[in-house]
Amino acid sequence: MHLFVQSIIIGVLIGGVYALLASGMTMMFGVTRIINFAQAMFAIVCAYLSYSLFTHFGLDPFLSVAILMPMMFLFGYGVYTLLLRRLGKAGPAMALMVLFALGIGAQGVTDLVYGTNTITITPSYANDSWVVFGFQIPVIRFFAFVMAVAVLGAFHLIRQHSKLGRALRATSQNPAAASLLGVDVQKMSAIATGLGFAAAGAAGPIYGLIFPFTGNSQYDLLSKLLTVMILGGLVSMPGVIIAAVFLGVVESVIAATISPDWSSFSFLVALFIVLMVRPQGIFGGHRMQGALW
Amino acid sequence: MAAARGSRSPWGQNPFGKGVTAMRRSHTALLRVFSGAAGLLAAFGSLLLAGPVGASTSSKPPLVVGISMSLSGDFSPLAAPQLNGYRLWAQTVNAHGGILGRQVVLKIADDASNPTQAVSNYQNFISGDHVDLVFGPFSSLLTIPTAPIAKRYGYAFIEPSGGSPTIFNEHLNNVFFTQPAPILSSGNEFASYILSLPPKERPKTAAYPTVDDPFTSPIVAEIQQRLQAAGIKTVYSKTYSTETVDLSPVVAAIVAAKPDLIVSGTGGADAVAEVNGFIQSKFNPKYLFFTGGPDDPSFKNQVGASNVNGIFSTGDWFYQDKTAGNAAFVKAYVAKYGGTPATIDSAAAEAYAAGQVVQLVAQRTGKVDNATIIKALHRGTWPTVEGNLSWNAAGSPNGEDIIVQWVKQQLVPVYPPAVAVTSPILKPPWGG
Amino acid sequence: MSALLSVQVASKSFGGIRALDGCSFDVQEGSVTGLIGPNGSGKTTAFNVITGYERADSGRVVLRGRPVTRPDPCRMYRLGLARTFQQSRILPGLTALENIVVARSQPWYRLFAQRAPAGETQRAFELLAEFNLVDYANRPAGVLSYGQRKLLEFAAVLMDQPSLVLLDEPTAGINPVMKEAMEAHVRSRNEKGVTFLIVEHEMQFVMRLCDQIVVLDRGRPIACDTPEAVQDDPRVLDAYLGD
Amino acid sequence: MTAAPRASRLRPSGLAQAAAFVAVLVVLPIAFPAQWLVNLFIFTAMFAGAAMAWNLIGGSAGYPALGNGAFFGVGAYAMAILTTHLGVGGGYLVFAWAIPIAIGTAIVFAPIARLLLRTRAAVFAVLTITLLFIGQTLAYNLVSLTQGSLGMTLPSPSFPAARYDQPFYYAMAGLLALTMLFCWGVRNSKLGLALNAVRDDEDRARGLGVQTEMVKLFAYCSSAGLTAAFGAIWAYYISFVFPGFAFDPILSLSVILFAFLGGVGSLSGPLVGALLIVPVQQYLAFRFGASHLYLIAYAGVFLLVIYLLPNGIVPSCRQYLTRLRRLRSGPTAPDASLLVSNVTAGKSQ
Repeated sequence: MHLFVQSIIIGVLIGGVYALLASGMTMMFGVTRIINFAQAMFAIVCAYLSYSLFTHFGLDPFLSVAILMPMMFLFGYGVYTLLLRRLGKAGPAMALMVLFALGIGAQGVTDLVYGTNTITITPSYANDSWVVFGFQIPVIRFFAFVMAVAVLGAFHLIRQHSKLGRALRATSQNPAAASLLGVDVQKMSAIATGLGFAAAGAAGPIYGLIFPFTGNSQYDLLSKLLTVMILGGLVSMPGVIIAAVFLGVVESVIAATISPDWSSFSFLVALFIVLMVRPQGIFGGHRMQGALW
Repeated sequence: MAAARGSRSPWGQNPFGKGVTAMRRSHTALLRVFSGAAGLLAAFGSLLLAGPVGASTSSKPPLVVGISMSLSGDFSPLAAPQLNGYRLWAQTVNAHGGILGRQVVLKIADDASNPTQAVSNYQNFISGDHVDLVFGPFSSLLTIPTAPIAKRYGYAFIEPSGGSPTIFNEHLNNVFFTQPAPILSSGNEFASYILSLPPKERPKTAAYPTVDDPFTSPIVAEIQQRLQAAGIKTVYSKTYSTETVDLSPVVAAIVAAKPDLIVSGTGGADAVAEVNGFIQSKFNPKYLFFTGGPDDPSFKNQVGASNVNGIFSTGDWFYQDKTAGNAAFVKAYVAKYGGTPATIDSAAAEAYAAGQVVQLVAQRTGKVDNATIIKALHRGTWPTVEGNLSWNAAGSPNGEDIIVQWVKQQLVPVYPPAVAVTSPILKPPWGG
Repeated sequence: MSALLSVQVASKSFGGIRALDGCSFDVQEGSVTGLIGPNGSGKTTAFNVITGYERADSGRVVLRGRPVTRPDPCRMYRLGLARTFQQSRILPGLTALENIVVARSQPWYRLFAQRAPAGETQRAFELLAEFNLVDYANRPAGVLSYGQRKLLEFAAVLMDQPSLVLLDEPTAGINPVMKEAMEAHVRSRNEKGVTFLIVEHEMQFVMRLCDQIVVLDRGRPIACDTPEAVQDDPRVLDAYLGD
Repeated sequence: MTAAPRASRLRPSGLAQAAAFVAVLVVLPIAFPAQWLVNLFIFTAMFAGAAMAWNLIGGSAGYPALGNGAFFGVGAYAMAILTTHLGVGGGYLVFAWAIPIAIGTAIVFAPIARLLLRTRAAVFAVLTITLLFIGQTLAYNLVSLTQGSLGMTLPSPSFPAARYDQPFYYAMAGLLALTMLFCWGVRNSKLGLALNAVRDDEDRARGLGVQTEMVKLFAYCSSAGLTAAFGAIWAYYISFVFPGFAFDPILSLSVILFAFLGGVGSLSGPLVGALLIVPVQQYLAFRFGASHLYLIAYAGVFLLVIYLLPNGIVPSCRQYLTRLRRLRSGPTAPDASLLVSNVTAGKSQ
């Protein structure tokens, strides 16, 4: 029982990081209908940058988020404006491949600059933990979770209580109507892409603090994020967050109590079954129409 | 372990990753597919410009050795030292006049960590380029499908990193594994060490986590079987898939079982993750053994220098070994590639030994053709940096592995006593 | 005349909005029936429910006196009930000819027949000729102009000789010449016994063409009469003006 | 333009093309008997065939199947299990097993495919990826059947060394020809028409009485079966299967890229893509190593293809020829330029 609760704690804490990354993808998808296949790699790039800032300037990885988030926002804005909006009609499907290519190119760069060896970011508190009611709470994971919640909260505030947020929501619900109402759809798309990338800027450093990583880590992370997004229903922010935490908990509990060998597998099967019953995901109302290309 | 860097996780530095791997192999795919297109231009350029690699200065024809290497893809980080070893050997032997007066030329082809390409490469080497010899690729996974090709054409297959039982089960008479022992041996040695402890010091309970990998799980299973038979109670025994990134649930489950001894089948980064997990959980087992990882040059940095002491691993080669040509090898390696003797990967020594074996055959028989090599290597012992090698009919070596331990922040051989530099220490608390 | 199709107390909501609210009306065999109403009165939803593109929350669709259980676009089409869309939905990657051939419903084993068997090709050509699209027979339908797409879509649904054709705004956005052509096509088909149900905003078109008109407002019919009677009905005027 | 009914029957020129294709396949290893070349032909045929098989679901029906590597793995493991557990001996007979494996895979996969095909676009794509991981996980964990992470070695046949690769080549080439014939047949049947209708607008197609469920199922299952057959022969040739190798995303993605490069949905596109890339890539990897710069180069080339050649080689060439012909015959059609943007754009709403 102790182990069960302990594994739930582990799962929830890590689920926050997945939630942050996936909600960035959701934000972008909602407005642009593009699935960001490079989200995972950009998070890894930010982990690398944070590693450099830490080793060269002693900047705490949690603080590097303040630099990386705006940087990634501008990057995302630029990527949309320069690359994605030019794709026109074949849009989302091709954009997905363009982003995947960007991710691979980015990995080429990190491989070149940092090599392919595993990187661990080890601040002084790396292995500290608290014991609460007999349960271990690693300090890093706790703060990672707090940080994820804070950034998600900020996103929520922007979306729900600002003029920009209203324009974003309008565009995601009905781009044609939004543009009739004077919303610059292309600009909103660029901003949404920027916000999505900014989520990678926030999540990258904390991912790098929790796990050892290489450029190749992107693929495992990406497959998790895709799963979370689909399960969460692609456009529903709460859905994606719940799905992310659910993923964290299920994997952790199965790994700790049943068998680590089958943990991802059981989740995939669950995903499979859920989607058979509800093709639009548990929480989503969005049903993809038509072919991807 | 020094043991088989070659026999470490086939998945590269990040041992997690089937999903990883799976997806990660995908980049390789994309890479391979498009590197074709990308390289076209470069290729035509190089075809015109490039002369034969390492043109021979002697009048005799060069001795061309074909090797498929994982220069890209999953295995590439782990394969790099093996290639270094091969290259260092070629350089060394050429500096001394080559083999029987023939300069050695290595032909390296990239297999992108993929069996399809590896098979093609050896086909090309043997039937297309008619190379004189071939050496093995990286890891058992690529050695298994390629060894039969060499066999078909009557080529000797001297291979430094294919130590999986599957290879020897094929009973190919042209295979020679240039490590002192097949991978299962390291498990045997560690079990022997534990059982050699006086009853009072012997662990009562043991946990056996392992990554699902052909090179770690058999070792762990071997140890578990012997220790269980000797009455050490198993409190945890589970396999996690190579795609596992977050090991903390596994660590939590082990910690909950409170074992005295942990025998962990690991490839590298997962050992780091487990150690960090134990430290975070403030759990200090009496004995901690990893099949791979603690010998990694970056291990000390990643878990903290004060935490390494007392951790066991295993190896086939050690830089302080007094084996044939080892001192010269270590010196030359550091001179050529930098670093310190302690950071030399055993895979380099294994590859170097493959070359030494050929050299020895040439010295003893005056010939370097494949038939002679195959015939010669099945008899006698062959002193290399990996020790005195000899093989059974299936190419499995007859020696044994070494158990190493971090003592005073140095990784040293501690068992069996014949090769021990110092005797094993008791594990101090974390940070001590 | 008997009712070919009747919609019986069909309801359908999207979120909080009731697109159809206990909607009932009949379409008489051999008639050209108009379905009109202000924007958002549920005309397209009615089409979707009838042709099985959307499942009604309650109510049913009765075809030739027999209720259709679980309407589905494929089944409805095979029962002789074909439709076009407001934004015409042709298949842009297929040629114009194929757009018509594909609309010929067939038993499953005919899937292994030729892509465009001679007989069907012949018939498709007749239709293309009738709609003045022969020049585009072997070109991707994606190259057609907006109006041509409407014609092609119309031609395609005639391939299977349906008994009831539902046209969703057949004249929206097309030029007057084509509008006349469209009207002529409807007439000629109607004379051959095809029943029509037409959603249309252009009132003159409706008044000229239809025998009977159903006026929808807020998801339920408020009038169901001849064009002349509907024109004079104060409720209809209210519905349009009060919108 | 006078409209003659388009003859979709087998035209003489088509027959000649097919004969030439088969003749080339047959003669190739006789003309170039060097083993390393035959080895190259084997893998080229394998990738070309798998790409064409993918095109059935991915191109003709426009369903983004990203997990065809799963079927390849199933075929490979089926072959490994048949030859080791059931002792279906070495030799030529083993090749014949590819056919029952193909049919078996298609049948067993049918219920799963039926469920999968209820989803579309991105959801379908992600689910098909999971198919690959599920297959791989099963191969790792069903140890009694697959020997898990140890992998399985298949018995090597005792063909003479000098001609060892020929039988494998003819098996692969035969399968490629079969796949070609199959795809040609599908394309020129109502089935192909129905699949294209699904690709263009599935809901509309249903509203036109097209049995979309049935044709999608047929396309996906036959795609799976054919891919499995290639996997089976591959396993026999490589003589070793391992979960990570057999269930290989490389294959899943390569076939898509070949198809994209050559032209998605066209009959010969995937073939052309594979014929161009596989030999070049295999040869280059062999002749010139690789460096991390390749990742960057790859991304660059990929982006170039997307932005400069979005329709693939075969359709682009065809468009070019069409335009050329139009130009020669004088400026007749005012909408000739429209053709470019619309031919492959699956959906235009």
